[in-house]
Parts: sequence; C-alpha cells; structure tokens
Amino acid sequence: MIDGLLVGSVYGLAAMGLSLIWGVMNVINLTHGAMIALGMFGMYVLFGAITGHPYVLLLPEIGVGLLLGVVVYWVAIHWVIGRPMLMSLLSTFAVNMIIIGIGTAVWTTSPYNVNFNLPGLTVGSYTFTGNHIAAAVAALILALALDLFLRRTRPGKAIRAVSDHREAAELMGISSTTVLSIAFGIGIAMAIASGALVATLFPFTILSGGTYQLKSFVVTVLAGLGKPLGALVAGVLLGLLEGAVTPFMAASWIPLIEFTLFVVVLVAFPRGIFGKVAA
Amino acid sequence: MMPLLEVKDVSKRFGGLLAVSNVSFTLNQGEILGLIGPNGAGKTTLFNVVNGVFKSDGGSINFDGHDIAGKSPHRVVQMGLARTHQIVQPLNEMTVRDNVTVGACFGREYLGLNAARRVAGDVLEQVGMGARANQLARSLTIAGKKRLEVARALAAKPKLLLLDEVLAGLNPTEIAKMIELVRSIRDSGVSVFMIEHLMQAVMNLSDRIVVLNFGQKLAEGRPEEVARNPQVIEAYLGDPNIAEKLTEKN
Amino acid sequence: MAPVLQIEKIESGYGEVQVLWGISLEVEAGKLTTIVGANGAGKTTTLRTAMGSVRPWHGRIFLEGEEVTRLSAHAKAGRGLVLVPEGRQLFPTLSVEENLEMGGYSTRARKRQRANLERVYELFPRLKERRKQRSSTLSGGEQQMLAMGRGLMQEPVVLMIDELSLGLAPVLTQQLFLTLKSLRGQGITIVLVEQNVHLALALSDYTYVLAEGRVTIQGESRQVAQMDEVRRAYLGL
Amino acid sequence: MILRRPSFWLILILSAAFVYLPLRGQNVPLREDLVLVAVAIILSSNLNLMIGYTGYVNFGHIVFYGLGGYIGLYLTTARGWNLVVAALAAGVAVSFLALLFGVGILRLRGAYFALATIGVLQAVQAFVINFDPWGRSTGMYMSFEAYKSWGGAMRALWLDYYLVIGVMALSLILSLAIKISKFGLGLFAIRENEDAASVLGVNTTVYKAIVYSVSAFLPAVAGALMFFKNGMIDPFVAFEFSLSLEGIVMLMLGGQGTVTGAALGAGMYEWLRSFLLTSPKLSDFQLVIAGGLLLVVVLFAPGGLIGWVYRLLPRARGVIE
Repeated sequence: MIDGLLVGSVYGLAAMGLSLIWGVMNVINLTHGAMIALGMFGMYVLFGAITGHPYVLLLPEIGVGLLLGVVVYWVAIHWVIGRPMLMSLLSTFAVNMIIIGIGTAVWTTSPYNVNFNLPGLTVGSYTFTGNHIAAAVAALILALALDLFLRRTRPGKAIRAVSDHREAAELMGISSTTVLSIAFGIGIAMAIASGALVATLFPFTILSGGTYQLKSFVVTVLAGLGKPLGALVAGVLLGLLEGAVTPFMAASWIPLIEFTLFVVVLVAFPRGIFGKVAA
Repeated sequence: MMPLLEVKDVSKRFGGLLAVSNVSFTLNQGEILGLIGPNGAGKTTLFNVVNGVFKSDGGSINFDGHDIAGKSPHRVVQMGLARTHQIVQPLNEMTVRDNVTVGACFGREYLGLNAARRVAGDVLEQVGMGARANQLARSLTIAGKKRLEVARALAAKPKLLLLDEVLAGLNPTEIAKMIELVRSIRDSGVSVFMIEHLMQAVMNLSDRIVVLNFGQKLAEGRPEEVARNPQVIEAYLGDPNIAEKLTEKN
Repeated sequence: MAPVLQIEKIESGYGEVQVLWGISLEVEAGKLTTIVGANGAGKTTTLRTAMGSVRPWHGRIFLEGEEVTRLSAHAKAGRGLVLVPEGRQLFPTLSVEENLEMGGYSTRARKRQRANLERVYELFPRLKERRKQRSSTLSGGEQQMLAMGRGLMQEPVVLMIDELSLGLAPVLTQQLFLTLKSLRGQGITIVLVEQNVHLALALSDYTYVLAEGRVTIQGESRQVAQMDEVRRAYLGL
Repeated sequence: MILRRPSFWLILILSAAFVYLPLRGQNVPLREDLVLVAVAIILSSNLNLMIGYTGYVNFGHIVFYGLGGYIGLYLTTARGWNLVVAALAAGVAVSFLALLFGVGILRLRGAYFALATIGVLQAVQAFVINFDPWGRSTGMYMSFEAYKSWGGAMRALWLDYYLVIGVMALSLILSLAIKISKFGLGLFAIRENEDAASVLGVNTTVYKAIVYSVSAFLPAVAGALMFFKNGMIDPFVAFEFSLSLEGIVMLMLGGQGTVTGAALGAGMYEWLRSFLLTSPKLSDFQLVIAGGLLLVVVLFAPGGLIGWVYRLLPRARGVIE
C-alpha cells in the first residue's frame, strides 16, 4: 500500500510532463512512452559509464531531455500546431516509432536493469525498499520544482500566458514559439526523469515506456488537462489504488479497473475530477 | 395576421452572465423581422436559443403550432426553421453543390440524394451561384460563403429563415444583390428573421424591428418608430450629451 | 514633426479574402487618433496588420521612423507598439497581477515594471483590490480596465485600443473615456477604434473614417463630427 | 448507382486478382503475403469510415478485430459452430458492442474521443486477460480436428483465404456505397463541421453511433477468419495497440477519406514492411523508416497519396473515390 503510494508519485511525475504539453499546446504527446523508455536507458548507460550516484545522474538526464524536447518540437510539432488534432497525434507517433526503432536496434527488446540498491527502511514490522523511497522523494522534489517554476518565475508565467491565450501573449512581446518549444522540452524532461527513476525500481525493456504512457493518460485525464499539480496528486492516487487492490485480487485485474475508470471519467467529467472544483 | 414564431420570456444564462433576459416577441407569417442592437447585446445567442443550439433557461418558443423549446437543431430545421451563421460555417472540403445538397437532404422535405441534388441545383441558380457549383466551398470569397450559407438554408425548404448578419463584410454591389435576394425569398413565401448591423439595409427591408440591448428587449416596432426612439439612438450612437459633458470637463 | 506611427498603403486580409485595400494612416506623437467605420470596414484588421498579427501583403509600416513592416507581433510589442485587443484577450487562469506582469514582459517594459504597476493601480484602484483573483472572475468593465492596464504596463510608444466600450454599460464607458482623456493629457500617443462615434469624435484630435477597407474621410475630429456623411454611414438616416 | 462507378469495377478486378494470382500454381507463400495485405485493407478501409468520413480518430480500432477473433475461435472450437456462421455471429456481436460503447464515448469530441478509444482497447484487453473461458493470458488454441470438416487443413486454409478476400471486397464496396449515399453525405458534413451539420438537419448523434458500429462489423468478421487460420489467439496478439496505429499510418499514407486511398495505403505499407523485413541491412530499422515516412506524410502531404493526386489534378476528385 505504502509502496503503491511511492510508485504513484513516479506516475505523477510522468503524467505531469504529458499534462503540461497537452495543456499548453493542445498536443497529445505520443512520444511520451518512448521518452520514458529513453530515460530508463539513459540511466542504464550513465550508471554503467560513470560510476555516479543514480540520483545525481538525474540532472544530466533532465538537461539532455530538455534539449531533446526542443529539437523534437522544431522537427515534428511546430508545423502541426493549430492544424487538426490528428496531425499532431500522428507526427508525435511518428517520432515515437523512430525512437523505439532506434532503441530496438541498439538494445533489442530484452530486459535490462540498473543494479543499485539503497538500504531499506524498517518501521515496525514494515520494510520499505530504499529505492522506492528515494524515487518518490526525487519525484516529489521535481514535481514541486516544476509547480514553483510555473507559478512563481517569469518564464513559467510566460508559459501559462501562452497556454491561456497565445495571440495575446504575442501582443505582450512574448515569442510564443520559443515558449512552446521550451514547454515541450520541459514536458519531455519530466518524462525522461520519471523513466530514469522507474529504472531504479523495476527491470525494463525499450517497450516498457508504453505501459507508463498509458498510465500517464489515465492520470492526466483523472486530474483534468493542463493541471500539472493535479496530475501529481492523481498519480499518487493511482499508485495507492494499485497498492490497495493487490491484496484482494490478482494484479492482472488492475488495468481493467484503471481503464474502465479512465473511460468513465472521460465521458462523465471531461474536465477531470478536480476540474469542477477549480472551475 | 397569424404568428409563425412566438417567443415568450426566453432567457439564456452562461455561468454568471445573463446573455438573454426575458425576451418576448412574435413574428408573423410572411414578414421580415429585423433584430438589431449593439455588439454583445445577445442577438446571436437569441438565434441560437430559437433554433435549439442552446437550451433556453425558461420561457417558451412556439413555432408553426409546435413547442420547439429544447428541441435539438436537427429537429428544428426539419420542422421548417433554417438559419445561417454570422461566422460562416462552410463544409470546406466539400463542393458548393454538396454543401447545398446537405441542406436539401436533411431539411424539411428530407429528400433522397438525387432529388436533393436537383433541389441544390435549383437553389444555386436562384442565389446566382450556379457557375460555382463544383468548386470546393473553401475556395469561395467571403461574399460567396455568405451566399452559400443562404443557399444551404433555403435548400431545406424552410417556412422561416434566420439570417445572421448576411451583409457584414460585403461590398456595396454584393450588398445590393443580397438585399434583392432576401426580398425575393420573402416574396416566395418564406418568412425572414434577420440580425443586421447595416442600418440602411435593415431599415429598408424589415416590416418590423426588435431592438436588443444587454440581453433585454429595448424596443419593438416599425422601422421609423424604432429609428426615432431616443433609447435606441443612445444604444447605437451613444448619447450626444455624454460626449459634450466629457469635453466640458477640461 | 514626423509621425510616430506611419502606415503606408497597407493591403492585407485573411486567407484569400482581402480586407484592406491600401490604407494609409499617420499618428502624431501625443495625439489621440480615432478610427471609425461600419462593421466589417476593416478597423480591427488595420490595427492587427499594424501590429503584425496579420501579415501585410503590400505596403510599409514605420514606428518612430524605423521600418518595422516585416517584424512579428512580439518583436513590435518589444519596441513599444501596443495593442489592447478587441474582446480583451486576457489570460484567464492568471491572476490580475500576473496579467499585469505579463504586460511588463519585454526587456523595455521590465525596467519600469514596479513603477508602472503602481501607476496602473492608481488609475484603476479596483484592480488593486482584486489583484490576487483570477482574471476570468472579473466583470466586463473590470476586464476592460485590466486589458488597458496591461497595455500601459507595456510602456507604450503608441497605445492602440480596439473597441474600448464594446459590451459595456454607458456608465462604465464614460469612466473609461475619462481615463483615456487623462492618459492623453499625460502625453501618451493613442489610437482608438470605437463604435461609439459621438464619444470618439468628441474626445479625439484626428479621425479616420474607414469603409470597405479604404480611408474615405480623414481630418480634425471637430470637422469630421460636422459631416453629414458620417452620420449617414452609421445610422442610415 | 454504384454500378456506374469506375471504382466499383476496380474493386472487383482487384479482388479477382487476389483470388487468381495465388491459385495459379497453388502458390502458398504468395497467398500468405496477400492475406496480410487483404487484412490491412479491411482494417484501414473500415477505419476510414471513422477517421476519413466522420473525422473521429479511433485509436482502438483493432479491438474489433481481436474481439471478432476471440468470438469466432470460441464458437468454432468450443461450440463447434460452422466457420462462416461463427464469423458472422462475431461480426454481429461486436457491432452491437460497438454500438453500446459508441453511445457512451461518441459524446466526446476530438482528442478526448481518441483517448477514450485507447481506454476501450486497453480495458477490453485487460478484461480478456482475466477471462477464464477464453484462456486468460495464454489464449485459446484450436485442435486440428476443427479443420477436418473442411476436408483437411489445406483446403480449409484456401477456403479461409477466399473468405478473407470476400470480406476485403465487401469492405471496399461498403466504403464506396457509404461514400455515395445520403448517409455518407451526412458523415462528411459531420467531419467538416459537426455543429453546422446539426443545424443543417443531420442527426449527428445517431449517425456517429451507426458508423462506429458499422466500422466494427467487417473487421470482426475478418478477425474471426484470420484467427481461425492461425489456429490460436492470445490477448497480446489480438489487441496489439501498435497494429491499431499502423492502420492509421496506412490510411494517412494513401489518403484518408477516399476508398482507393485506404486500399492503396494498406498495400504500400505492407509492401514496404515486407521489403524492409527481408532486407538484412534495413530490417533493424523498419520502425524508424516507417516512422520517418509517416512524419514526412503528415508534415508535407497531409492528404496522403490520393490527396496529392487531387491537388495535381483537381478533376481526379470526381473519378478516383
């Protein structure tokens, strides 16, 4: 149960990236899963090459993710913004295929893992895995940092302004394309960071990102679009839910519950469960 | 005269904003009724409530002997109430003829495809667009798109036609042609309810005029009466005295 | 004196539809210039083309003597060409104060952001009371105040305002016009597009009347106000 | 009249070629290649009814195929039904299910709808993984006994092939028939502008639900036939998300909204894939190249191949459908 909560914060972090991009530029980023997978392998490669501490290695990964996101924005996103939704869905899916294709060629589809274990923490009769705790803490820090960035800093406010009203932002002297590319970069960096954290928890393959992409969709929809902090909360809730049901039924039922919930919430509350409260 | 459309105490609220507030009026068989008022007065919202795009918050709408309040737009058009849009809504990647065929297919007569094509051809001739039937709708000029809106609505063989600013954005020649068209539509037995900003045109065309301001009915009557109404002048031109007061304060 | 904003034979439009057919305007420093005309005459398009939100097809635009025709809207905003757009276009999820901060986004405006914020709050005390609220919760009048305040935060060289009184009650309209008058008194160059012709003519120095994307009449506002043509163009009487 | 459309005869010629070519010399490898193309055409042309005709992006289209396969295999194996009857029953059952789902999720528009279709696909997959009668995650196998009533496996596979070609022909004819009907006109109006269509009298809710249900029928039949041919099914093969997306890629490649485009795109994509898979140097990069191709199409030719032809030759619009 507590483990569910810890893993949930990583889901939340992943979903924040998706939610940010969706909210700001109205693009459903189908490269999300591939980016998460890249994050996993990024951690694997860095951990193998430099004998650094995994949580320090997060920083260069985030930097690379930011850069990669900006590049992908200019290659595949910039041209389809404002065109029908299908176009941006397909262009991001195309990038997804390219990344997965290259990844498969390099790493095949066999499982990898990052061999790293922190000492666990025992409270009473309960033992928490050290990696879980550290990943949750890292995810929380990153999530709160993103939230602070968006709410308190000038560039963060500019992102929100562009998301609110792109044309008006231009009138204020804000270059909306620059802002969009940066927002996309941040979204990708979040995906990569969450992938890197997942890599310290479970074994993974180049295709593992897909599962987390789907979970991110669920979380984003539960939280309502474009609400990054809501996504974090919803992610934790999802993790809790997973942790709570496992004692009672086989883990294989979880996706059924999740996706049924997903569809029902979409149809019943298109603005997310928290949407009503905020509006 | 027989009322074709009877609107009673209709309101429409968006969140906290009362866009249309307790508006009542009637439209008689065979007349052209004008609807004027400043921007944001709720004219288009009123249209949307009448033809079922928005559900009214209270009040009743009676059309041709049926209560149509709360009926969805496709039902309303099949009962004989068609409309055009202020911001043109062409079906862009379809030909002009197909656009109009949609109107005939799903309109009051609910025609089959072939019969609808023929009606579309006739209507396009009537509005003077016969030569452009095979063009894609997106390639039309703004005047062409406005005309297409009218043609589509006409193809539905309506008893009442709602025209939302069909003259806006047209040049004087196009305006003259459109006015002629509206007259001919009325003469063919279709009643018309039109929103229009171009005062000269609406004053000339309309049998009666309803004035809306801040969602409420400000005045109703024959064009001359309405034009002399000081409240209407203020809503449209602004009170000349306010202007003087402003400059005096120097 | 050279005009601070000069528009030379501008043609533009949307897609394939041409709206402006060769508009020329000159805006003198410190003056209030109005643009009036019927719906669809091209007033808003003129401002949007000057700003760069709509690309000019032909013609040239000069700001403070420098050619800025091809610059994007955000680049022009960075040089002090400011548009308070029709329909306010606020940032609905940002607070009132954050909206104003966005006005001070450009490097030019940022230097005096603090002082400008004080000035805007002085001008519109209502905004100060509500500065923590989301802008979407404001009333129509307050939203227009915020839009104007945001424009002032931009340190305008020329302040262009599109439809100041649109959808506002007469009392609020008067209030905003008074504010406008005091701004002109402070030496701010203003271009105003307005449907309330009487007010616009009474308050402004110079007037352009547009019809069908062309300038049909121009002159000192006092003289234009006397012309019957203007009345006819508006009421059809 | 559909008989006067050149495309109609083109479909018949294409189907005849599919029947004749492998028959000559009993060419089994060619048959196996062509059956994949036929399935691709079935999927993309039925998907086209949603994406191309109605403007609703269905990311979970493969769910119809997979469910059809499960129902078909279950009925033939566990219940001993005749294949043709079982396939039709699968089609009817899946269409009915689609109608139920559709009434719910078609209230959503644009991206929300697209997401919901992913949700439906994943939920159905998750359900099947836990569904005992269908063998949970291991799936179902068919005993070779089942082929006996067809005169042995060889004959059964050939017969199955012809049935798939029949479904392909029907899919294309259905696409064409809808395109030139009043129903199709209503759908195109919805695609261009749903609100305007409604104001013009189109009952958008009913139209969308019907087309969603119709687009499920033939893929489900095809699924029943194909998994009968394979003799086994499991939830990962049956509901593979990437297959669903590949259908969209095919459609974009050929040109969405056109009958020929859907077929052409499917053919091109399958050809490209087999080419890449057999080339030793490129096989690792199959996904990369397909993705690159898709990106190029989306960025530079959003109308696909047929859209590109339309732009070059506006008159082609009336001839190539």
